[in-house]
Amino acid sequence: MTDIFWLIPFIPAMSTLILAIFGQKLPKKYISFQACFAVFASFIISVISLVGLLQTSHESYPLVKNLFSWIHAGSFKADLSFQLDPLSAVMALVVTGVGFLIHVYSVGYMANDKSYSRYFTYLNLFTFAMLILVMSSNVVLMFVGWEGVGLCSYLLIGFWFEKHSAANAGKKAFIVNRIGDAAFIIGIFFILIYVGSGEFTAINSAISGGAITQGVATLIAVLLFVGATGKSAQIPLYVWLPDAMEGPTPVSALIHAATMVTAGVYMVSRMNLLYTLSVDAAQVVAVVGAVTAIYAATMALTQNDIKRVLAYSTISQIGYMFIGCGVGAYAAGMFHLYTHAFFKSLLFLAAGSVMHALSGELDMRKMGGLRKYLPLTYPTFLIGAIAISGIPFLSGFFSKDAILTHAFASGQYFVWALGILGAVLTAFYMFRLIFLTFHGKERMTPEVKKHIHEPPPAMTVPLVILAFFSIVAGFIGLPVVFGKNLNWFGHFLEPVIKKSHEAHLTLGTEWLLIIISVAVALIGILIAYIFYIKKPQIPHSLVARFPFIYKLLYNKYYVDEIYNATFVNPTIKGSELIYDKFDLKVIDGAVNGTASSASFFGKILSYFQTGLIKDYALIFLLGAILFIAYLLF
Amino acid sequence: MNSFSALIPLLIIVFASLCIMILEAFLKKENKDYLAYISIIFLVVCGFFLVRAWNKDFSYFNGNLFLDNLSLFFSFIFLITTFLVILISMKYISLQGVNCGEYYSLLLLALSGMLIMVSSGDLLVIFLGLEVLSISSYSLAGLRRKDEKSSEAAIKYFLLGCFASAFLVYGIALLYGATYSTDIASIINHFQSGESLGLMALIGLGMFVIGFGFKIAVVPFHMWTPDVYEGAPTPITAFFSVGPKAVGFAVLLRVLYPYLKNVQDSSKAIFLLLCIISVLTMVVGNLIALRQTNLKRILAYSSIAHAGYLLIAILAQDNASLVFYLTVYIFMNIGAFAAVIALGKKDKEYLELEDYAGIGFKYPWIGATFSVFLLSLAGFPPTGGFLAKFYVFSAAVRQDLVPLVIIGVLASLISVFYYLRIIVYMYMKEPSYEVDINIDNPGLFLVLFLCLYGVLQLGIFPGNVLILIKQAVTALL
Amino acid sequence: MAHFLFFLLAIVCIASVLGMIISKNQAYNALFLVLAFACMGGFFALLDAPFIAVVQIIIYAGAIMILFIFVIMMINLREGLPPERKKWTLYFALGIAVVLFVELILTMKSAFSSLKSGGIEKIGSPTDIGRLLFTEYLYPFEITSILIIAALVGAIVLVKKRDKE
Amino acid sequence: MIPLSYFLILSAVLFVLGAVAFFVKRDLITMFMAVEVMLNAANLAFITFAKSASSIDGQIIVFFIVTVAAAEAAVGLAIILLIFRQKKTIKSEDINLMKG
Repeated sequence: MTDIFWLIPFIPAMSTLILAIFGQKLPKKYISFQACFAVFASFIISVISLVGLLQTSHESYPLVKNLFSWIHAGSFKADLSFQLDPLSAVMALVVTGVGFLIHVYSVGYMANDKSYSRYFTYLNLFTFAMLILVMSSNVVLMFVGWEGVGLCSYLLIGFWFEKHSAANAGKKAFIVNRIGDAAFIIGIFFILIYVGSGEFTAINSAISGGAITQGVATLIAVLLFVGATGKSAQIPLYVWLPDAMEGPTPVSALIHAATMVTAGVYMVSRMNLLYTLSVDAAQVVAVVGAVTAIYAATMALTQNDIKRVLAYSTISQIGYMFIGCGVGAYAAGMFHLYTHAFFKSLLFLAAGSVMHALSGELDMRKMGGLRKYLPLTYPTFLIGAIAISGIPFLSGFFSKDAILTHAFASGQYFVWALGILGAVLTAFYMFRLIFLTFHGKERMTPEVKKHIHEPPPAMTVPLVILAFFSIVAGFIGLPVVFGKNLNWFGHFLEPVIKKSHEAHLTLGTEWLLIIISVAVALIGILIAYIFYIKKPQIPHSLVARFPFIYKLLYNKYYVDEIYNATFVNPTIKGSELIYDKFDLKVIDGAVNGTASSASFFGKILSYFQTGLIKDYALIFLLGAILFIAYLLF
Repeated sequence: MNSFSALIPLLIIVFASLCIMILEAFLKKENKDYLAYISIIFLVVCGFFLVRAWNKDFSYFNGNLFLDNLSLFFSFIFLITTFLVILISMKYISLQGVNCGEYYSLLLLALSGMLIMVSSGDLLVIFLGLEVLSISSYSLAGLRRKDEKSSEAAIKYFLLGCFASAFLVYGIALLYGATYSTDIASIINHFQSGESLGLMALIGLGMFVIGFGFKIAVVPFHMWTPDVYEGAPTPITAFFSVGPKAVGFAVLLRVLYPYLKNVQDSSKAIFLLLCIISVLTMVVGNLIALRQTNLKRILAYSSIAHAGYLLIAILAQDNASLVFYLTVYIFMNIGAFAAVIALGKKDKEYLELEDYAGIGFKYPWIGATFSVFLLSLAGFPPTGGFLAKFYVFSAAVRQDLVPLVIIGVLASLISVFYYLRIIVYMYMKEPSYEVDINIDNPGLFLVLFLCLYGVLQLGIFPGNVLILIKQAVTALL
Repeated sequence: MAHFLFFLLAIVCIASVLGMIISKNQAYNALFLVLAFACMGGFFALLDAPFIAVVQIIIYAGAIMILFIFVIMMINLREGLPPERKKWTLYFALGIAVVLFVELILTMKSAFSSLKSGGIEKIGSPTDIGRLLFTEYLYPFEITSILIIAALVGAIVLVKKRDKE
Repeated sequence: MIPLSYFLILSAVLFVLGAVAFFVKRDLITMFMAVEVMLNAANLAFITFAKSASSIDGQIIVFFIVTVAAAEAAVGLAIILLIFRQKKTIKSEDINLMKG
């Protein structure tokens, strides 16, 4: 029953091929059917495989299906082979399950787009690449998927390439990813030297057999992690993700919530033995994760574009996953990946239906009071927001709590503190988003207001399903405080993820930690409530009391003014400063600067290409003279 | 085994070239396509003999000519190259006014030069083969006689080529002076025995490498490349970018592999020099390519950069990866040039980046295949280009050439910028003017598909080809 | 005597190459070169290679250079082209020349002592060369036939007048 | 007997002069002549080494090189003629349509 799992990636591949060749001529209905069905079929096979996997004994993990021998170079060989084990099963389920819902949603969202078939071709191709990434049994094939999703993200983000910004965003995503990939492939080369094989089983046995020293492990792990920072949008390679919001919203949901960005977390979990061996690399992962989590959260505070808030929030949440991996709680990291896939894609899709309702408006300052117009979108959005904020007993609560508890238990108090601080910010910016969008005064233009409508069922049904999972998905991984052995998810992953730090905490401490994290989430929501629901009644008195501050900011919009007037504290100032000065100038500048300086050197070098035979001969002669001189001396 | 069979492939090709010249006089202008068909038939026959000779180790002329598996493999990919080039030329020569039978004749003569070069271990024979190839190439570059750029390409290629040849000959002279032999094996033996005159032999080898460095276009002996590539007729450019380069590497492989492997101490200097050249080639080629707007020039600089990656394979002393890279390179580069040629009509070629705006939608097949070739050149999985780079780099890492690999990876990262730029133009720019092309070009589309097939086959199922290559490189052990 | 002949020929040879560099008239250049190649034939004769010496004079001086002179006359440029006038180029060229020369001499210095000049007489007679050409060097000899075809075809294709033109 | 090293030194001189002439001269024909000088330098070296080796292999190689030079001359002069017909000049600095 389980040996058909290798079909999981291939069904979308076939579908891609058909759409790519015949797509232009096929009717839209058929295209949507085929594209969705392909992913759905993969999903069904994933479920079947999962069931089959549960029935096989742990000793036979991972199940490997070797299709054919791909690379043979000297002693080293890599096959086109797939493997099924708990980790890849979870990933396959998330990718196909959430992917399927997003496909369905896209049918409604893209209904009027002129490049309908192209869109679904890319979408299927992306699913294929992602499935290759998560199911490959060796690191080389994984790299193929790794590059493949990068390429697809370029195609999808730049989908509306008529928009200049979209085309640029696509390019940026591709190139930034490619930078990470360069480090990744060098890491792979090192694996190949020291292990002699790219198979994950071989890598793991090499590590447990002691064939790899700690120094080598650190080198490889850090190189691979640089690749992961590119794919998973962590500091310093996160810059592509916010811009990537130029793509169609379902694409953002697919790429930036459920699949591609989680590839890094998957990779680190897949290589968990390596990161366990190298304490330094794990520390790097944890710190980068924590810093990114908090940094991106502060970014999210000041954004007014609904999708950008979600984008920064994604970066921040993936930071949490890396915290989990870095402190050795790979299962918790994966758990957060799994729950995050639901609620974040829910949030993106809901944001998409808000956009859809408002004729493409993304600016929260031009929204407000939408809850009565969008009776279905509002509750689902709210569920997503509650889930991400970590309110019990929604999915996000369990997973985030698992990560933070493990961080605390492993003695990484600093990381834990950052995580907690991030949690306050998360709750705050999510509810700021909710309040600005769905509550308060209606700030839409009358034009827009006239057209507000709930989207078609193709879009709302996925929302409801995702909302359902955002609520219940967490119950498969309950923390110890609710009883022993309830962490089914953790147990399931145990064969792949070797014993991590058990939380050696007393029940009381655990309770305390849970209460703290719930409390901070509530505080965050409360602050948001005060600022965005309560404040509108007293803005003027505030202005009167702080005329200086008011003057300072009077140029801004109504809501923004209050926002700033009440929140002029180091966080906001700092975050704006970081965004303007650091994010836009330094990091973007670094990326662009590399490109332009490369181009500058190119210009200088092409100056030598004068077109005169004489000069060419001169350079030849000089080269030859230096060549001979070197040989002589 | 000493047998006349060793000479047959070469004879067939030379005979074909003569036949075509004679037929050219008798054929009417509108029937000139037959010349292409005839050349292809001869190529197929020659291919047949090459395949028959596999594993037989034929040799002739006292071993001056031998067909070991390596020469057979190289000969075969040169046949494929010529075959593809003839196919892309058929429409081109009538559209661009180079319509003459001598075109094919010269192409086949160039091919015979390459066959001579790969199937001998004697420097004199290799030099003569090189001159056959070069002299045909000089004339081929100038075949668009009405086009000033074409003759400019010819004269630049010619003068600098002769200049480089002089260095090559002087190098051979020094090697001869030090070892009293022109046979590679005995020269290497001499190096190994560490006799006197080591310095002269070393410089001789150095000048030999310089001469071939010109052919394979490595920095700083690359200056001719972009101009010649731009000016030559485009199918010939495609030929130049793969044929002479591949054959240059084949010869360097025969000379440098045993040298680097067997001569421990004195080879250090050449090794380091080649490292420097490789780095320079990758960096300079890719950086200048960023600034180009002419497709042929972009591909020219890209081919310079690829010579750098190929040098890494030589330095890593991993012959299989070098041969594999060359095989893939032939398909992806000819494919890319075929796509460039596809964009042309009567007396007009579209070669500027601007011309490519929106091509991806207007001519989906050209756009799609071109994109695949570019991605392959950039080293993207699952294309052959990725696998080839992967082999080369992993072999280099095994040889502890990590800095070289890092530079190589970064250089190919830079290369993504300009390859991607073409794709961006094809798919993400609105055309500002009408580009209308002659679409009736079956040979060219056949080449596009063959190359696409080659690139994907070599990227996804390289197994069989690799087995052949492994058998081929055992000839060097 | 031999020494005298050598130095005479060497001086003439170098002088005529220098003349080629300095003179601005292509026809003179070609004649200088003929002279240099004739001297070269003399060196070959001094080195016990009488046949090659004759070949050198007949083919180089007699055929190749005549080809040059033909082309020069066909082109028939009114004004000659002096060599590069720019100062820095000349200094540069001089520098390059010195460096390259020093390099080559250093390279060959090791060989100077081991060169054995007492060769066998009668070496390089037409018979010997002919015999070797058709036995050991048969393959290269055949290749030259291909080479000449290539040159022939190439030259004709490039310059023949078309009906239309 | 004349020491063979004299011939080698002369060969080096000629090679260098040829290389420099190629770089200094400004018309295509003379540049090509410079290459011929370089080839002749190599020939001289070959003959000298042949003499030292007491074998005539080196002489035969020269024979081939002379053939190559002739073939190059044929094609090269054809190309130069072609250029002259198009541009009415054989100045090397007028040949720079393509650069960069």
